[in-house]
Amino acid sequence: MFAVLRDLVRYNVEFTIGAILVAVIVIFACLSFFSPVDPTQVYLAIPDQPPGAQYWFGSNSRGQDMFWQLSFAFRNTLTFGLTVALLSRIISIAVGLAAGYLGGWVDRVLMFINDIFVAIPIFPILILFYFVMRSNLNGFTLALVMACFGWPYDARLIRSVTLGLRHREFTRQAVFAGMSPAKIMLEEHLPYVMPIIFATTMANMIWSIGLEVTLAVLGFTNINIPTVGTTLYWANNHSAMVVGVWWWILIPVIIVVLLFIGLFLLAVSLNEYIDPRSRLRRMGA
Amino acid sequence: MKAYLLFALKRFIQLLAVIFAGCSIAFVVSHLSPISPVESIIGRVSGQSSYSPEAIASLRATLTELFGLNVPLHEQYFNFLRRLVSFDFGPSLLAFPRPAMQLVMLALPWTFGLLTVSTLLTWLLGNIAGGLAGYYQNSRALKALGIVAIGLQPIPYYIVAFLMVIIFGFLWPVLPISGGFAMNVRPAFTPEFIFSILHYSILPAASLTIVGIGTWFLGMRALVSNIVTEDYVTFAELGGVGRNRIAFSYVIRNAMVPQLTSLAMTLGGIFSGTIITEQVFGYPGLGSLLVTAVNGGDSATTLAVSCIAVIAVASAIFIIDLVHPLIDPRVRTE
Amino acid sequence: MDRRGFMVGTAVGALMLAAKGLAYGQDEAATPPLTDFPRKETLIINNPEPPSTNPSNFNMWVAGNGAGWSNGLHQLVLDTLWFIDPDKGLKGSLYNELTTGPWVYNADFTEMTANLKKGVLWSDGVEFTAADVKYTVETQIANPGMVWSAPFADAIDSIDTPDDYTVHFKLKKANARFHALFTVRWNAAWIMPKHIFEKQADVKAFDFNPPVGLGPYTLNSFDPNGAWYIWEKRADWDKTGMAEWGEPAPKYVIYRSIPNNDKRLIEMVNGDLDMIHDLSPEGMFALAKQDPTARGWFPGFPYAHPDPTLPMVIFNNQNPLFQDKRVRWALTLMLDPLEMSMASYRGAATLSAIAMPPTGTHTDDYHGPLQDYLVAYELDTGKSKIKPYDATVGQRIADMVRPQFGDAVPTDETAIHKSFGFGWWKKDLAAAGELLEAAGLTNQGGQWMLADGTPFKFTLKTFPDGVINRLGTDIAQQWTQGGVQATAETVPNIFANELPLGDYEAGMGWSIETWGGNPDLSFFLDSWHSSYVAKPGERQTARNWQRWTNPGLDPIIEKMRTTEFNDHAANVALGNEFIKLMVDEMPVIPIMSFNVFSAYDTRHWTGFPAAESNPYANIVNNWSNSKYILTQLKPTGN
Amino acid sequence: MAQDNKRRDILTVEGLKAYYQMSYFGVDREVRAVDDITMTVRRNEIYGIAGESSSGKTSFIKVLAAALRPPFRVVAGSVKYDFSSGPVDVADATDAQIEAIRWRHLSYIMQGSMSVLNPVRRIGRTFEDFAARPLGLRGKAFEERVVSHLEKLKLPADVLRAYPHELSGGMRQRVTIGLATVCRPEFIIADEPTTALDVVVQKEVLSLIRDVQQEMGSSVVFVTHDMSVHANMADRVGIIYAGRLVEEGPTRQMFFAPKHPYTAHLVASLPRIGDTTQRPALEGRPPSLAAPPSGCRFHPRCPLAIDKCKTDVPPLQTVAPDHRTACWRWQDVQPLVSPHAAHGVMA
Repeated sequence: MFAVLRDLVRYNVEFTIGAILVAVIVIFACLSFFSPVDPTQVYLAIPDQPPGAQYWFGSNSRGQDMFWQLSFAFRNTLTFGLTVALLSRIISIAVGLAAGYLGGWVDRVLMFINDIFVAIPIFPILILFYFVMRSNLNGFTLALVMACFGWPYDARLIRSVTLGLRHREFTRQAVFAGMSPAKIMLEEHLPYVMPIIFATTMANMIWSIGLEVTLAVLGFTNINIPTVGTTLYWANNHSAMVVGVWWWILIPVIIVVLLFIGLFLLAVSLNEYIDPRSRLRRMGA
Repeated sequence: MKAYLLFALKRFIQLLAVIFAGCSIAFVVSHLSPISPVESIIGRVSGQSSYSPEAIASLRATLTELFGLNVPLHEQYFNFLRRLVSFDFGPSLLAFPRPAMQLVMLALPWTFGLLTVSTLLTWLLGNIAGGLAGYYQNSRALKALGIVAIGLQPIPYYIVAFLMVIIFGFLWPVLPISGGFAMNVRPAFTPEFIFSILHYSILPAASLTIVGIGTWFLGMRALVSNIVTEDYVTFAELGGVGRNRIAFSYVIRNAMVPQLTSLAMTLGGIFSGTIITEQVFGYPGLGSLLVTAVNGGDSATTLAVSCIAVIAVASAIFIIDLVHPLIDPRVRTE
Repeated sequence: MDRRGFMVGTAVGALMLAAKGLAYGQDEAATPPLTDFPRKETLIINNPEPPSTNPSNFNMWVAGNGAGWSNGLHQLVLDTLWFIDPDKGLKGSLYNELTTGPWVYNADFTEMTANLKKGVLWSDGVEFTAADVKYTVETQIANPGMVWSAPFADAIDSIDTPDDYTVHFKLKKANARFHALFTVRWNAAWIMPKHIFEKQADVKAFDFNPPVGLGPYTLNSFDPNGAWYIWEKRADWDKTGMAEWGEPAPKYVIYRSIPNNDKRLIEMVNGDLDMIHDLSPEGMFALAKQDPTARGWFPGFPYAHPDPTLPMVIFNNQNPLFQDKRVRWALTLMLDPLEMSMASYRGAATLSAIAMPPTGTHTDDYHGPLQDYLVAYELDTGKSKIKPYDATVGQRIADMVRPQFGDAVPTDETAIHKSFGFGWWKKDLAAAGELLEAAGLTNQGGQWMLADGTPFKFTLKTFPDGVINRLGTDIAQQWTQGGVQATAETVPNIFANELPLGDYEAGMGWSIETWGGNPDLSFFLDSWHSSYVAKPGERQTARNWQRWTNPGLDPIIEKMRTTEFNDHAANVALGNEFIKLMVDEMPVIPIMSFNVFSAYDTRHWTGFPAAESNPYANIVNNWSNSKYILTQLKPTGN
Repeated sequence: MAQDNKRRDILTVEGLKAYYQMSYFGVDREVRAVDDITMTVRRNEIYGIAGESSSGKTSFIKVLAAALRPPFRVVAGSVKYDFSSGPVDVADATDAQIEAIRWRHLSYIMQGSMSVLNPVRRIGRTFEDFAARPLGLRGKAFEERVVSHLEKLKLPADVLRAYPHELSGGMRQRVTIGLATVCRPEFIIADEPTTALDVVVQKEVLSLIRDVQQEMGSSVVFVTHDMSVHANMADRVGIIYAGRLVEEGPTRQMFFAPKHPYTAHLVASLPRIGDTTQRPALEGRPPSLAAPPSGCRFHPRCPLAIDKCKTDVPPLQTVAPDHRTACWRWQDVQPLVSPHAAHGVMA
């Protein structure tokens, strides 16, 4: 594993850039554990200070030091994205493996449910959830709700891979050897779908973070919890865009773009490492 | 043809099932709301003047019956399903007692038009550019486009939309930033009106396109880099078939097939984008209506918008499924 | 089937369908043919309401039907007997709009007579008479779903019309404030056109499209999506009640609904908007900087127009947590006025320590004269006696914002008091602690505990955005710092749900709104009578949201009901009594006036009211009172 | 004589070296897929190329077909075609030169009939894509030409309106052959054209290729690992082992009197009716082309190997008319089956 990482870092520029970007942002987010300020408190700093020596990322119109504010925001956002990704991975793996391996009516039923979830526009539903839960809708609940909607696309992908695996020799051997379907799925098939899970995790994080930002900008999340979305919400609330407090919007947007690019590059380079076809083409290029 | 009809019938049954399930979920979630629509209406009414307790009591009784809330939840659900067939969601709160469906019908054409145009545009442009980028891997311009796509794709949609407002409405004010059409145009089926609608939809559609195009571009590029290794591409190259012909008719054309499926699967997500579009550009449509309805505690309209969204997305997927055999001949005879 | 042809066909079909649908959806907007609106004849006003949800409905007498109110309908078309301006007014703050003079009561205030102007025409040419007033009253009483139904039914015993120009009301009980129902303070009971409504089988279902009104404008066209309404000046504008104050200048007035603050600013800078209803404080500062022709009510800081409305912390006085006035006072003393001013309005707030909006004529009637009382006011904390009032707060806020805004900040003491308020309560955590201890709470490691050992903990419900949202967030934070676990929670429409239903512990909002231009308090105070207070769990009618009763309060209200409205001295005396009771009891924490960042642009029109030179009208344009501004405007020719 | 040879030979390969050169994750790898091959193909001849999988035979014909893609490059040598339009060295030609000969002079029948046709394009459109330009025909004239060509291949005209998946495997392969031959090219490269087909169809397709070749007088390079096919089809056969041509000769001689132990084994491995003798199996696996053995590359598996074989590379020497082999011990090579048995295959 370590050797793989070392090789990736040494020879794959995309991976290196992606890893550095993500690592830097994760470290930045972790700095919040050592923050001298409480992110929910306002008017502790001089408002509207541009980035400088005193406030590295400036301060916003609410009198918050943007460095620490964003540190907390990214911690919460990353935690949120990971939570959604992990939870939805669990569902999509379970559904995908079961549908692909067991086939038959299990497959039909699961894929039917899958199709329903694909067709349901998640945004109105999320807004409905906010409508119902209001400030009880904390980060984890929102993540849970989103995970319930973030799995179908990937479940279908995993199913299609598993479907191919079902007819492979090792599956038959495992069946003859008397392995239970659950064991076959988890021990024999799961490793094959891991690459997909990896790549889709990154994509899923981008999706869920994007959706959180959208909800927050509209004020449909708990706006007291600092996240990337609520940061933009407050900036908007204070007309930061037209007033000229550009750093309040620009810095979080840049960081979030860098984060997404980092995740994207990681997904791409991991895919490439896993998929020999694209590796070969790369050799030629 | 018979096989196709059977296929269509199967899809249609699935469509009905999806609509049934989706609307049921929407019903359940919306009925979890702690705010009773009856109390919301009374709140709005009595907030505007002082009301006697007797008047409130009689209003409450009338409204409870009007909303059909005087029966147990499961009966409400059956009533809901019965009325769903005729698109009857009961009276709206926002425009009481105008039926919620009327509000939806007023908003629907806008969302439908904006989404159809921008989605098709995004899908075609993104796929063609991505396909070319995947095929002509050495083209500098296309490589640069790829970097732009990667960088553009993650910017939160709200920011993109608002930047467009600032740029084209403020710094260089050349395009309208609010509304669906000009105030001096009479709404009718006339060239002026259609032109005005197109004019006012440029920014909203462009912002949706800019944000959506990256995903298709990158997805297509990745797909194409697999398809170029297919035998029929190699064979065509050995056969001296022109490069552009190969790019379009062999590579992109084949990659369109999975991308069409992807389009069907992302339609639900695309609908989310319009909510922000409509907010930022003050564009009329279902998204604006939904946000107003949620903020106004209008559960009938909220439910109506959600169900119509489910029905619209499911129908769009149904249509894509029906078109699928036209794009992929292999499905036709199955 | 040709594949390509099919797909192109599908796409074109979808587009046609959308276009057809749009054209179809618009049909109900009965609009005249293509018209242009030359800028020098057109005034464009920002309507703060979101786009109307029922755009083609103009029946404002039916509550909750989604008809827009401040889209020009209640400013330019509808009309009623009197107007009271929250500011100076053109010829005094009282306007005898459809009447020849003020209301006339009998000696014991059980009857009221209004004498109507002659020759006022509805916009369709029919003459306005006493029959219309009678119809308005009787129809609404007969239809409980209508807006003014309950107040009419409560107050009016009978109405008769001795002649076409005299209306005579017999009241159910003595009420010297009955005329308030027909007196506009942003809005009042509008007169219905009898000849239109009496033809309707169901007046509540009638959409009143196009509206027929008594105002100088009629409907030209409107957005089928409810975002804009265009009104056109009547040729016979001089046959309206408003004609007495001059001809409104603009031929067309457009009301545009622009929910996004930043876009209002952009539209104004682009010259597509003449009047903005409200901006964020930052937006106002930016507009003043970027647009040389734009300005606010004040020429410099704080720009905003103080509405005669009093944002406050509303305690649910039926909640056990807040039934002890010492607790309410302790929470008051935990707040730092300067911080609240900065957090909410960036310093552009007008603070008020007393339960009276620091606006209009109130500062002269109440705030100024009461300074000595406030400075001397003593509070017994149980351990000590303190003087909680700090008279220098206004001055200190001015000093605080001066480095940022420089000359825009006034230096004159009177101007400072008008702009920033007089004083407020001192932040005094020690005294607050003593009060809480006296009330039986204990402090454990910086956290206040109730007598039963549980933490003192509650949520403060606040607006989802804007200055009140900021204020609520800041107040909750200050309480948390003081050892009380208060969390701010945003709710979308606190006035429609949480406040009337009592579904809150503490909330941001207001239960005090006054005329502004008159010391009389009946506008809000009448509804504070204990007979209107609902039981816990039941719906509270406007406006005693705090559900507060006090033996000292009802006598003040009852006395007010039999005091002549224009007997200012008597009303000020009643007001002082009320204010002192509120200081003693603190059932709500009064904070500041609701300052509205109304801006206007003098690029196309001039003659707008201004705080310093000509405060003849309220520029907050969703008030129907704002219509008088139109008579003073002059096109610049640009 | 030299002049005659030139006229006689349509393809002359000299000292051809083509390697996969790659550098990835820090490892430089060079796979010598084609290592110093010299051979010729004559006009109007079917030249069979045989070898195990990953022997380099596919790489070799990629060079012949001018289908090189990085990282596969020609390192040395030449591949000269002598077409009616003029000589071309595809190892050193511009893209335009190659474009000019494709399909008109040089065509290709690809391995795997299932996937060589664009699944979303009707056959007729594919014919247009491939042949309209080289034939210089359009519309009706083009269609008539294609239909008459398809008739020769016993394909009905409606296949033009069909999609690939609507045809059977054999039909599809015939379509592929039709595509490759419709322009009457002088040189056809057929890469395992029958591998995926069942035996009956295989026979049909083979005779079709031979008929077409005879009718048009083209040259065909026919690649397959199946020696029985070569026995039926080829005029001459070349054997490739580990990137090298190890033996080449007229088909009969190759089968009856192989002069390379590897050829002997290939021939012997053919199943025969009525033959029950136990044939010695060839030990080991084909060598890695990235690190081939020294000397004769076959020596680790060769039953006849001597020390010299381990160190010195045997040259390709002529041992009989038209018959060349690269073996130090060619004289000791014996057919592993009786000529009689071998004859059974050739029937």
